[in-house]
Amino acid sequence: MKLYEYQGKEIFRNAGIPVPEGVLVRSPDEVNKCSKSMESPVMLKAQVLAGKRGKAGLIQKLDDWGKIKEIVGEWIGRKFGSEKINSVLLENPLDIEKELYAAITIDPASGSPIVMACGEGGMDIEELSSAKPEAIVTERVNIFKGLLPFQIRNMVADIGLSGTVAKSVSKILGTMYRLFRSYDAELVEINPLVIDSDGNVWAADAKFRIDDNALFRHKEFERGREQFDDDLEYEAFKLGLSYVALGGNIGVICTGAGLTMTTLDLIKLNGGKPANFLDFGGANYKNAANALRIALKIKGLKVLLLVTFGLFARADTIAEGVVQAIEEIKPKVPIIMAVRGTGEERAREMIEAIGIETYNDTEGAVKRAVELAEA
Amino acid sequence: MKLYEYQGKEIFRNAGIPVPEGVLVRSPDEVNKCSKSMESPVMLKAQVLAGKRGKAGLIQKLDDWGKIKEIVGEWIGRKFGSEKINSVLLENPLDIEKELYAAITIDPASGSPIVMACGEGGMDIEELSSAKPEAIVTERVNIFKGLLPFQIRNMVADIGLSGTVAKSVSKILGTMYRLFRSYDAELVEINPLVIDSDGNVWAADAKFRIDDNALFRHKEFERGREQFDDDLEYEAFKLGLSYVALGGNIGVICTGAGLTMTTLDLIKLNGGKPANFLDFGGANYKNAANALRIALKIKGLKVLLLVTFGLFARADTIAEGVVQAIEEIKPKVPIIMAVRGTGEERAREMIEAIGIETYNDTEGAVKRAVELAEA
Amino acid sequence: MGIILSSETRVVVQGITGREGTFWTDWMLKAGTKIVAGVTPGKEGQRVHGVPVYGSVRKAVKETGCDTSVMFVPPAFTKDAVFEALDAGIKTMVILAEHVPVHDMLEMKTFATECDAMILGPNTAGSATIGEAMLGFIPFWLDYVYRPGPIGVVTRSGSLTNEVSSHIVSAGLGQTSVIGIGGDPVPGTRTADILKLFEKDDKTEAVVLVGEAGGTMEEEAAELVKQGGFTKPLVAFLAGRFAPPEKKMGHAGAIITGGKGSVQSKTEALESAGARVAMKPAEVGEILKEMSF
Amino acid sequence: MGIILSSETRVVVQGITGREGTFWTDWMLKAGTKIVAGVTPGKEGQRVHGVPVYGSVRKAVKETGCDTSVMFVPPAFTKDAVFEALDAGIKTMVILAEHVPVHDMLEMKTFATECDAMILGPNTAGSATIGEAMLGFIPFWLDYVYRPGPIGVVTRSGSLTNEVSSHIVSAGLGQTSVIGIGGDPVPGTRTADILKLFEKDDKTEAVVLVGEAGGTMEEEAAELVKQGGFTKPLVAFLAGRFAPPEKKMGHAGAIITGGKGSVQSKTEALESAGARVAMKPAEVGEILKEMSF
Repeated sequence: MKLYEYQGKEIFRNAGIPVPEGVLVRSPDEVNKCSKSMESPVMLKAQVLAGKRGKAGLIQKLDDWGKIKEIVGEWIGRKFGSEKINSVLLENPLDIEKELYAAITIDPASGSPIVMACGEGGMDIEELSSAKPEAIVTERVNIFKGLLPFQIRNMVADIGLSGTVAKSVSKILGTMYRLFRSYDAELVEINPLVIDSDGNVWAADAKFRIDDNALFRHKEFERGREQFDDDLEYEAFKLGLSYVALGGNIGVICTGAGLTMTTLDLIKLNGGKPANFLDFGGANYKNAANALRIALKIKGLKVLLLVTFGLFARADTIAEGVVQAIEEIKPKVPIIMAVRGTGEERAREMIEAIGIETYNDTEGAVKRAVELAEA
Repeated sequence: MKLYEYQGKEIFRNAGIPVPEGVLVRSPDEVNKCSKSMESPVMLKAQVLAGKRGKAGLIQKLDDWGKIKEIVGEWIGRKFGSEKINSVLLENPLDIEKELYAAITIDPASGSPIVMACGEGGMDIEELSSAKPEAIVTERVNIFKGLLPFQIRNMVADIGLSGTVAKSVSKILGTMYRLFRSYDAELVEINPLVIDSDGNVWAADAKFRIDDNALFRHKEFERGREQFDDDLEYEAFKLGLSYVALGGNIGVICTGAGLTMTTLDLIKLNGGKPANFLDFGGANYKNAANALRIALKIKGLKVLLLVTFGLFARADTIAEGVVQAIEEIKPKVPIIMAVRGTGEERAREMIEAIGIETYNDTEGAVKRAVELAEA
Repeated sequence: MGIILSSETRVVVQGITGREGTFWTDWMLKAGTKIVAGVTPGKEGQRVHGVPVYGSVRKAVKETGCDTSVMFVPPAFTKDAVFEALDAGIKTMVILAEHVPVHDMLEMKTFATECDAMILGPNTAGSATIGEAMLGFIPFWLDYVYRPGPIGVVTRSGSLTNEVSSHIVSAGLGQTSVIGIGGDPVPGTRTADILKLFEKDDKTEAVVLVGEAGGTMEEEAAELVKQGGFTKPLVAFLAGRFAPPEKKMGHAGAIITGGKGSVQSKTEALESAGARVAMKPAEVGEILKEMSF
Repeated sequence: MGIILSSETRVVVQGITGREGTFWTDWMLKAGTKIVAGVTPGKEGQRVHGVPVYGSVRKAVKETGCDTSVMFVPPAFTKDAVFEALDAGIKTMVILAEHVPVHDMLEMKTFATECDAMILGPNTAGSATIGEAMLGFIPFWLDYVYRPGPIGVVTRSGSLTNEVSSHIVSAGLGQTSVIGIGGDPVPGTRTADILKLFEKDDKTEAVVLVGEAGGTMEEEAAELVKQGGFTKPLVAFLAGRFAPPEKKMGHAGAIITGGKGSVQSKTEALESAGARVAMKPAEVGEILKEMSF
């Protein structure tokens, strides 16, 4: 799960990485108390999980407390992409001398953490990385040995730092790695890492993403509604299902991510519009009924397409769930189902018994669903 | 450096390893306050660094507070081997059902930590280890991976534990390893690890030895006089020298432990009695003068023998220190010196100039020293 | 023969006494798999479908000479089970569990590399050498999906593999080995590693690669073909052609993948290396039919 | 030729700009050592006795192809220096520092094993192939101590090695290589490992082993001889014959060493393997004279 900037900065602050003084406000009224404790000018930073908020004008530097309150009022509740803005971080601005970039993430090819640093930070790091890749210094980390002092020393020297700034940045990189490990992070990114005119180093932003599969080790984080783009996505998550809204009219329920993606591709290739991604494969095989309940809530649904290949989730077990849910919900949209896998004969019988069209190939089922959606 | 039982137990207690309730007393008067807060009977355990105190009667279980005070009075200030007893640990006795053995130390051959556990603990573990070595279960640890859960699980099963006792012992082994690493320990040993009649597990003793070379990372420990058998040993330690008293009349000062041991061997082979081990080689080459000052304090010294092979410590640098010290102290005992190594011609000239006999072979110098000691 | 797994491979099932472990052990035995041992701590001495259960992998290895493990172990305990297996000398292991923490996987992969061992998975439906042995839950008994034949299959997907495999059989062909490397972002073994094994396998005449959007494994496979490390005919099917680009790794992720990862990028890479890329699962069969086996 | 080190070995000096590093670089160059690089972070671009200084070992390796390092680095920083060297691909390294924490050494030794690299030391006076090259502070210029000849020397000791070596020269012989494995309880490389290298070296006709009380390395060396892993004549001198038994490891230490460790135990082991054990340093020369070189 992604953390908000303010959450990431709190982790940084507690770990000793310097972050600017700041206050989080969740309503314009909360701005009043800040005007007593903070000096203006103030940086206003809308708290959203998606990137590129700066280009969208959601970071502003303002002097006047009246104006600050007004902007906070405008932002809170507004949408940024599919996200709703719930809070704004007010911070003392930094006196920026130089911007650096620092990140730790996972390099899947080597199966190791990778640390990245660049002497030129700020918004255009991705462009810089294709235009001038040598400007970004990287170090792979052996997971058992950790990020070693010599690696930090060499990186910091290679991005042109020396003296006390080098010392501060070294300490920050070491701390970032410790946090990366202790929080099961997929990403810890500071962009920009700011050197101010006194030579102090500050994390001006914080991108922190924790591995969902490791959240059981980090009970302090819980994925609330704000972590999802869509009500159904959140509802599916609570049921242990993976759902993404896609905006079309063919509801899709499949076993396994690969088969789901293939079904979506086939719908598109056959001219249809998938409404969603919904995978109930793997360990969630008892969830066929839940998946059906979620999918049938999609607005504007014309047809529901189930594509299954029951393995670990046996075909007949899936069929039982489907039959149960259909008898309970009595959906009005037509349902098409591709039935294969362990126990498939029995599964097909059960499904057909409640009047659902079955197929034994995915594309056949897809074509029929597209046909019905267009009807 | 070795820690006292009470120090080891404090570390255990803070780390969550259960230890019996206890109070450390440094005088008979301090027993008075215990008699209010503690119930009798009480285990009295003299705090000494050497082993086998149990066999020497320095662990006793007593009921009567008058007797307890008397025994504490007898013990404090008494010698155990070359050690002085400074304190006594009073503890609530355990209701012992079974005794285990657990230790973590270093296996030099593989260059790795090694964990040992045995279902039969108590005093005779060394004898058990030669009589019935299969009773002692061992696991080597990869230093980068640490002691792994499956290793603990298998060890605990192999010494015949199960259920909640297995769980408690597993937790203790894991904690012992963490302490072993975080304290740079050479040894963490619990003998016996007691299972009481309620199935609770207790560290009834604590042997903890920290690597002297790593003490710079553990400033909370300082080697005081009580860590040494002898005043001169302590004085030498404070000067960065390695000294051991041996009781003879030939004072020995050498460069390097190997050459020192060889010199001692040669003295014995030639019928002499070395007074000490004193190595000032390696990085301590400026310490020739200090070494001389220490050695000249040895009581009953008949002759002083210096055997040097100057390398990192150049022969002429050593000679300078020796000349300086001799001119300052003006010792009355005869001095014999074997002079070799970098700058040896100049060194020999300097040494002979102040009337000291020089040799260019160790055995020649040793023979002359033995001769003078017997005169 | 196929790769990795044969009827002679001596297999241990970690977590054999659990519900799934017991259920699938039966099927794996029916597939011909030589399961010589099971491991569940504290259950030493039991038998599951006739297979002796040991308390530790070390003991299982000592008593039975097993060198391959299939793990029915929950994700939170997978790392410990894999470490135990590696420590005991197991050289091939299949992690079926989904939702294994990625940091755990980094540790497992690093340890496996040190031991010169191979991890398949996590999040895989397993692997099989058709007609000989199966680890996991590949439905070898569906004869319209799996039949012995000359095609190797390497896949990141579970049920999609069956879909694609059924088209191999419809084309009148069958499979040597079907190797599931799993759907996680950091698999223990990568597509190109498996291609190298198929290259050396005499029975395998062509390989079907089942890939998907995300990561760079298909691009690496294409690179291997270009460098001559894999010379047999290669047919790919890639899922996620219309999936929105994955953004979760932020700038750092984009810097690492350097513009790779989409089905388009993978298709271009594979085609420029001479591989054929099917637009639909059924096309895999059609392309194979055009080739001469 | 000798072992480990020759006049062709490309050497980097870590800590070259320090007082001792600079001083001994001069002597090592005079010994013929091919020092191609020095490393001191932050001192890139300087020269020490003509040797270019780099800021990192990785850069030194890239620019000069060095593969052997000698370290003039304080004990608290030794681990980092060794890790940097191993990471950069250095395959042989000499740690001169005394007082290196033993836990650091465990890490270094484990890492070196992973990298198939060799650490000599810590707490060694260094190693030399007489007449070709020297790393550390072996006084090769004392010609009554060191002369080219057919005897290999492996030693745990510093100045005692010179004492013993001088008797090799008095016997009319000389040395191939003198290898100091250091006096610490956990040396990076053990006596038996060095014997294996001397076994393969054509120039070395016999080996003098300088050992001491404590540890089990001499017993391991005897075991190697018994198993046929070392077949040349072996003469040992062992210091500490009258040293009191080391008790610092408590029961645990006694369990590990199992009664080994005394000079008596070592002498018995070596003699029963057919080696000769000298009672005094001078006897080493006498024994060698009895043999025919």
